[in-house]
Amino acid sequence: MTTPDQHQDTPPQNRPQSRPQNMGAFTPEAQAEDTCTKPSFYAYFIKRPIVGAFSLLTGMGITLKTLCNVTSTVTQEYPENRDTLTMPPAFRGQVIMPHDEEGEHKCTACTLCEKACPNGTISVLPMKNIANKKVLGKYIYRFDQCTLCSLCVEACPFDAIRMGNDFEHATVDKDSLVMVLNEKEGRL
Amino acid sequence: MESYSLIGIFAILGILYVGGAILVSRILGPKGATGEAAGKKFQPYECGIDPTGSARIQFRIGYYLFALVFMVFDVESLFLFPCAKIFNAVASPDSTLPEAAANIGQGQILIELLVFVSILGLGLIFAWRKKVLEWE
Amino acid sequence: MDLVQTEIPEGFTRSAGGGHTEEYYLNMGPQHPSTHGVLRLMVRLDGETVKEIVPHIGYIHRSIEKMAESQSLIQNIHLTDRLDYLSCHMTNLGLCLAIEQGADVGVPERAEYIRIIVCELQRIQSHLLWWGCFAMDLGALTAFLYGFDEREKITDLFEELCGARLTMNYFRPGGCVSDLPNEFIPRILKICEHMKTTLDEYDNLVSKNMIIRERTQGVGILSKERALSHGCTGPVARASGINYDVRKDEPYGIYNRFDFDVPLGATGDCYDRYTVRIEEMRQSIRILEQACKDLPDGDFRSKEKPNYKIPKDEHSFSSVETARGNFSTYVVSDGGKTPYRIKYRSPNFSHIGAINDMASGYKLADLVTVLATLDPVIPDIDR
Amino acid sequence: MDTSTHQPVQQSVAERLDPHTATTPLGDWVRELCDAPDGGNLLSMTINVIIIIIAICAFSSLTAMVLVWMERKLAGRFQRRLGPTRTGPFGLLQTAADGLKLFLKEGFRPNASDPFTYYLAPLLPLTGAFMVLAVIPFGPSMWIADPELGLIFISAIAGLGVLALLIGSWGSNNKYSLMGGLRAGAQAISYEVSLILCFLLIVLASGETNLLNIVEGQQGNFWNWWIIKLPGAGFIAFIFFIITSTAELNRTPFDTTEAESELTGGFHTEYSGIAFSMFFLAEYVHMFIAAAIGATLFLGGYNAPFEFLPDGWWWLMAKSYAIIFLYIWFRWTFPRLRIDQLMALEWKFLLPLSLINLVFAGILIAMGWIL
Amino acid sequence: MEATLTTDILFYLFSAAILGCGLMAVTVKNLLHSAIALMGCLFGTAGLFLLLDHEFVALMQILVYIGGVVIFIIYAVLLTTHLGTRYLPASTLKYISGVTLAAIVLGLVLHIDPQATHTAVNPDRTATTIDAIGYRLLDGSTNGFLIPFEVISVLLLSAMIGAATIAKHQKPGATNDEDETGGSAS
Amino acid sequence: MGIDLQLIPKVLDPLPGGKGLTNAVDYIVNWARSSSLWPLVYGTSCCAIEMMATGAARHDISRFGAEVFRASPRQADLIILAGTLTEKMSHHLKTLYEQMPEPKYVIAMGACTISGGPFYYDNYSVIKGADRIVPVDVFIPGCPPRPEALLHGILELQKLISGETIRQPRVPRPLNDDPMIDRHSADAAAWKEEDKKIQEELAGKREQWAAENPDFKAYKGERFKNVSGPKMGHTPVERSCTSVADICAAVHDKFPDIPLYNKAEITDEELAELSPQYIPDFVVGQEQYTAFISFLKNHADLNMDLLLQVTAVDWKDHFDVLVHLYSTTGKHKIFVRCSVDYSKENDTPEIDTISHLFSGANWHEREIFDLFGITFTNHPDMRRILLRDDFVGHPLRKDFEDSSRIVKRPY
Repeated sequence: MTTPDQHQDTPPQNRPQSRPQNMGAFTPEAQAEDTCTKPSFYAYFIKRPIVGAFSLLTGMGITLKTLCNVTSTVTQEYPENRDTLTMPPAFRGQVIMPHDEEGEHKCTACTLCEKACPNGTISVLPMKNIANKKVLGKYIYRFDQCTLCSLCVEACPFDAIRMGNDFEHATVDKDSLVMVLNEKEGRL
Repeated sequence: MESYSLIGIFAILGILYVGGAILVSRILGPKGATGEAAGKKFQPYECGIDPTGSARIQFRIGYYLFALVFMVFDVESLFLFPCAKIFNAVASPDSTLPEAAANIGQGQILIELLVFVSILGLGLIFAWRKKVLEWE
Repeated sequence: MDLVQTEIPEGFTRSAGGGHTEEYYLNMGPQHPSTHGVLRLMVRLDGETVKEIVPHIGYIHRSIEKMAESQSLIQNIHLTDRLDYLSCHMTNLGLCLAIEQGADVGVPERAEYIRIIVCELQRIQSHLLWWGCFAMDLGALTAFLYGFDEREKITDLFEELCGARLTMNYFRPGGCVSDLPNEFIPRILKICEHMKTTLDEYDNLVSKNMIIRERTQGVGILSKERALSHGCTGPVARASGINYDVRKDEPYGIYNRFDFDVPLGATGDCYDRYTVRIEEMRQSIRILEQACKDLPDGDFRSKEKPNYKIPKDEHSFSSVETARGNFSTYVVSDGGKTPYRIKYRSPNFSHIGAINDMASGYKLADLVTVLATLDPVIPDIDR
Repeated sequence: MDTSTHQPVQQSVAERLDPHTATTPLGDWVRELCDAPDGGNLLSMTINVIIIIIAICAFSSLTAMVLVWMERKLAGRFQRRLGPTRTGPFGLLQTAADGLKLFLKEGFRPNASDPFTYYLAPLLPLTGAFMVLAVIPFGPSMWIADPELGLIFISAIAGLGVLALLIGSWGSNNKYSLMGGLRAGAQAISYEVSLILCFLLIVLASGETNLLNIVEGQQGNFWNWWIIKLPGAGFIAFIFFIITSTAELNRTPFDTTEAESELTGGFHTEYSGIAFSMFFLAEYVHMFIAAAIGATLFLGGYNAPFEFLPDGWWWLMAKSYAIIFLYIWFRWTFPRLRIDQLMALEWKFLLPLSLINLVFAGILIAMGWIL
Repeated sequence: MEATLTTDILFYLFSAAILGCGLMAVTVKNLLHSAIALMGCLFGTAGLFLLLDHEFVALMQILVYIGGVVIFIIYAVLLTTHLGTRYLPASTLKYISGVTLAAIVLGLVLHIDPQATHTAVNPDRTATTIDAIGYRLLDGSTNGFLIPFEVISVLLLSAMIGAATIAKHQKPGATNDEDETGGSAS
Repeated sequence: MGIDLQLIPKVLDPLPGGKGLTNAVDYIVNWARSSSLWPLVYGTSCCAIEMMATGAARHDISRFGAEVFRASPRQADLIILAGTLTEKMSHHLKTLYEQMPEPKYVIAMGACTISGGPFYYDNYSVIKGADRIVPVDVFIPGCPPRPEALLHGILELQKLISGETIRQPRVPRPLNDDPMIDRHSADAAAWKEEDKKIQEELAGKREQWAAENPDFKAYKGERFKNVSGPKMGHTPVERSCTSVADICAAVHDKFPDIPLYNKAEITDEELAELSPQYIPDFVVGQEQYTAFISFLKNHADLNMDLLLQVTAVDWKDHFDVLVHLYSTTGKHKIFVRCSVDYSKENDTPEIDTISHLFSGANWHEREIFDLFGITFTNHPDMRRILLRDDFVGHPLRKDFEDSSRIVKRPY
């Protein structure tokens, strides 16, 4: 077994172990002292502790400010704020198939969404209806596999499906995540 | 010595408290899988990977050196405690001092302290220069 | 439990353990708080000093390149989300640019601006997350939460823009999925203003902090030559002094219209990598302000009939600057709907390959620091 | 034990405390227990023992619970969030839930570990904490044991805590544990030197090694506290004590022993359930003890800041919790030091300066430059 | 403290602890276990000192011997051997010499014992208080220990120098500025 | 060994009111367990970020007492499987799960862990459902789920825990042993059966219905109009880099017989007219390969100092090994392409390594070896990098088949 670094032009041993004094253009100038080279007594025992302590105190000041400023708390209490919690309109929570008052949906079983889906999440299962026309029989949506990319919604020419805003889908029953989106067969 | 017997009782109390808690917990707590079913449960944890080599490794000498230097300062404190204790007493006129203390003044103690501490300081500087205090 | 360990784990140059040396092997990862996911570093240690590091990757290898060969180009965009999920707009853009180049698709002016705005917002977001994780790896938990809190503000914007917080799938060849929501630009400008003061606060909390300085300065030095040899890009390379930023040197989109600086480091140590990223956030704010000012009206997506097929035997290659460096997409086509082969160049792949160079010889704690300043996204490495 | 003959020193302490020590409720319980070795009422003795056991266990558990809760709530506020809210009012019962859960969690020992050391280790820290708890003077009449050399006793016991980490980490047979344990050992012994020097300074200044006497010596207004009374030297020593005790407690920025991002938990990596919670508990009891000692030595213990205010345990509590707040504040602000920097801080900075400070204090006292 | 039933019981308890732990320390195969046993042994000794009212000595026993020496020994054990995997078998010669030595010491003790008039009670308590020790340490007269006190500090200095020299000896090339990256040669 | 909590009902139940007491104990124990769920630090990919966001200030998992993320499984109660689970990782996850003490809970977060999600089809490395490896208690769909969704999952888990009793201790859900099938086709097949029944049912009614509704028109949906506008132009991009003509001149100076890919017959004039977007793509033979790369690296003007990547393409009868180089000084790119022959009989294609020129090539070449099976001679460390060492085959080859792992995409 040979080393992966066998052919290296610079072996790691020869690296500089300390920083040069010039620390680059964007280093804040506050305390540009070098901690790796040999410091003088003044720099080590007087300047460094004072500058260091000052920097630490500044940091402590920031946290203390946050502690004292009650309004800085940003926590949204989820289960308590359920009633007021709203998602932005674009939010992609799950694929839903809107139904109108009569329980009808707009899907024509054209399978464009099925083809657009990169994950095989959607199965559009067509059937012949009573008028012998091809309509949607069953729209299976496997939520457990869905990545909510909304490609199906983009592909749908009829606006039959869209992304719902609900996100509370946690379940102990994995099978319940395979859903049938249409309430009944396709429109006549 | 009464104090120490009380402290001793507290020590026993501590051992009973912890030991009792562990014992009761072991009795009441759930029992997980053992044997074949346990899989790698009893293996040492190393981020989910089977460990490479023994964990009882030989460590670097650096720790040992720090212990050595610590010993020196520990023994030093042994001698400094009595000196520090009588520092105030020798100066106060009303205290009933034993005979030995008659010819000890605060200045003398201070000088002794200074000598003692500076000799130790010299040792520290020596160790520093010799890079004993470099952690490896 | 052998006394003398004779077997050398794969990848190491020397054996450890046994009666003769004081060295031993230690596993960090795949489940370890400092490895940012499922990276596994196997370390040969001498006491606390790291002697050699052998990274093991592939614990989240999800065969995205293989899957790409059976999915159409558009469907592939949502897979690029899952590569570098912290700069997923940029990875989306990488594939979109490659498709646009190969299939000759044009992009409207407004869409170009939207792309810049969204990408730079994402860069700030990614660096904020990095800043928090960096501080957490060094033990400062509060900074981690501050970073995340600021990040949430940008995440909110993204959620309103495209409905997702992390896997956006927002760009398409020829533009974007949707237009900017109402009141979006003022909110961005507000965040920019807020970020300026926040970054100063961060300087006080972390950058100027003595402990952070002691732990990062002079640690994990990667020389310019080694960085080039390993193919490092992005902030890591720039911290080593390599003046290479895809946005400046091979401007994609309309990056050449904006005025911004490329921060460079001098030594290539952890502190330089830190300051370069902090400075990059400031530069991103500059770009954002310019882009928001100039944003034109118009279409957000090309109205051409989409034809996302790259001609047979053609290949197209695009590079974008993600928050981590040069992310390149190489698409080979056989003329079909699906690509014949897609190869994503992940910036972190090279960085993790260089970690032995950077961290060996330092302490174990420094390895964590070095890893934190590399800002690795492991799924991006493993693909 | 036979108490028919009181030690002279013991009596002198009692004499000084005379106005308050007509009754010493806490001490009396214990003393009564000790008074009746032969011929005493066995029943009352048993009851006394049980009461003391319950009181002390409850006190330490309660202290730890309050401190954990306080730490989590304060951490939340430091970090712009709420902290536990859902268990009891303000999440007050959170630690109780944690404790009960840990109590009812499966505890098992990895196969390759060494049973003797593995089980010995969790016993020691809390035992040490109990021993130190016994000597802290909580109030004018609230102290249990009062050894003549209380301060030296504390420094002796403080050195033992590290043993638990060392043997426990070795017994776990885990590389992370061993590294954490060895780090803890090196760290604890190093910082113990500074700690002892801080104690020495107080002994030098007050001429006492008895904690009760040290507190009594700081009676009066707040400028009689050693932090102020010794101009400069006292304050520096207090700062050093805070730094050193933070390191002895293995708290951030000195928590290299647990160093979650490096060692996944350090010495307690292999401990689960109640054994782990004993380390956890001891950590917080130790935190309280360290703060109480700091308050006793430098901030006047149970003495009120002004003469006209009544002394009492509440002052000690207030001062201790102020120091605890400092510890918590440190933890949620600072990153962690690297182990070599940590050692350098002690040996190359704190120790020389502590020595100089000690001599400086000696000169101050000899010259009479005390407030 | 006066000799009472309690002190007697405690004396025998501590003695038993010392003997038991001592026996354990020499018989247990695991070196770390014997170090812990040694710790118990030293605790017992501290207890005996306490019974004798030598409070300061007892505490120093804990501070220096347990807090320092035992930790030192544990480090030495952890750093030099592969515990848990290797136990050094004691040779017959070692057994014989050890037993012989123990027998000689026991004989000596038994020989001296009849002449000693010892009791579990400290006759002169005031001689061992911290103040008394302090005064004696700083007493410059012939009764005092001022000169030994100063010598001790020199002794400590030489111990420190010894430690430094050991470190120097351990790593021949590492005294220079270069951090040694190649690992120590076998 | 020993007694356990099950003793409590045995003792308490016979007492008067003992059943209520047992229930009270149950309640308290479940309360403690459910309000102190300490998660293991475990996250593999995107979902881990949302898990971290849940721990952050905005959503604050500490309200549930669960902010104590433990790095060691010995102290954890809960694994949140945040992110895809691959085969290489699954063994380690199992170890981690086993090393946790009882009681332990598992939350599967995101589509990848529930079912493989986007990585279900055509994938050789992802476990199709983490519940095949460890028993999962709560599933949270989403990709990734919002932090609130994770909190909802924790609430569900708390509900689950509060359903436990001492009398009936929890039994972990059995592992999922569903066959890895094409779920799409399976559903279609099932529907076929169902459809047959429906059609039989409808068959009798159709004529009658047609008679009742003579003027019926089927619903066609409301189709959007596809607006087509003017063709968009590309935004012009200015680049200041060495021109293609200059590069070709420099290369052909030293290697006159190296053609450009697809442009072997190109004239100098045509070269000069190529857009700055064009990247010269040289085709070299295997014998010249390393020498050519070395030449490009060391040439004073070209100075190709940054290796972007090394990759390969399987053309079924040969591989192309592609080297993508960039110059940080000249700001230009050069591609190098080298053909490596292979056939079914000769399955060990070989090519020289360039890892001595670029350290970064080391891993790229290992990846090619892993995924394509091309061996790089003189490579210092030629072993698999992404896949397990015992993986059989090279998955990015076009003829790679592995029915035990891969579910073929149905369409």
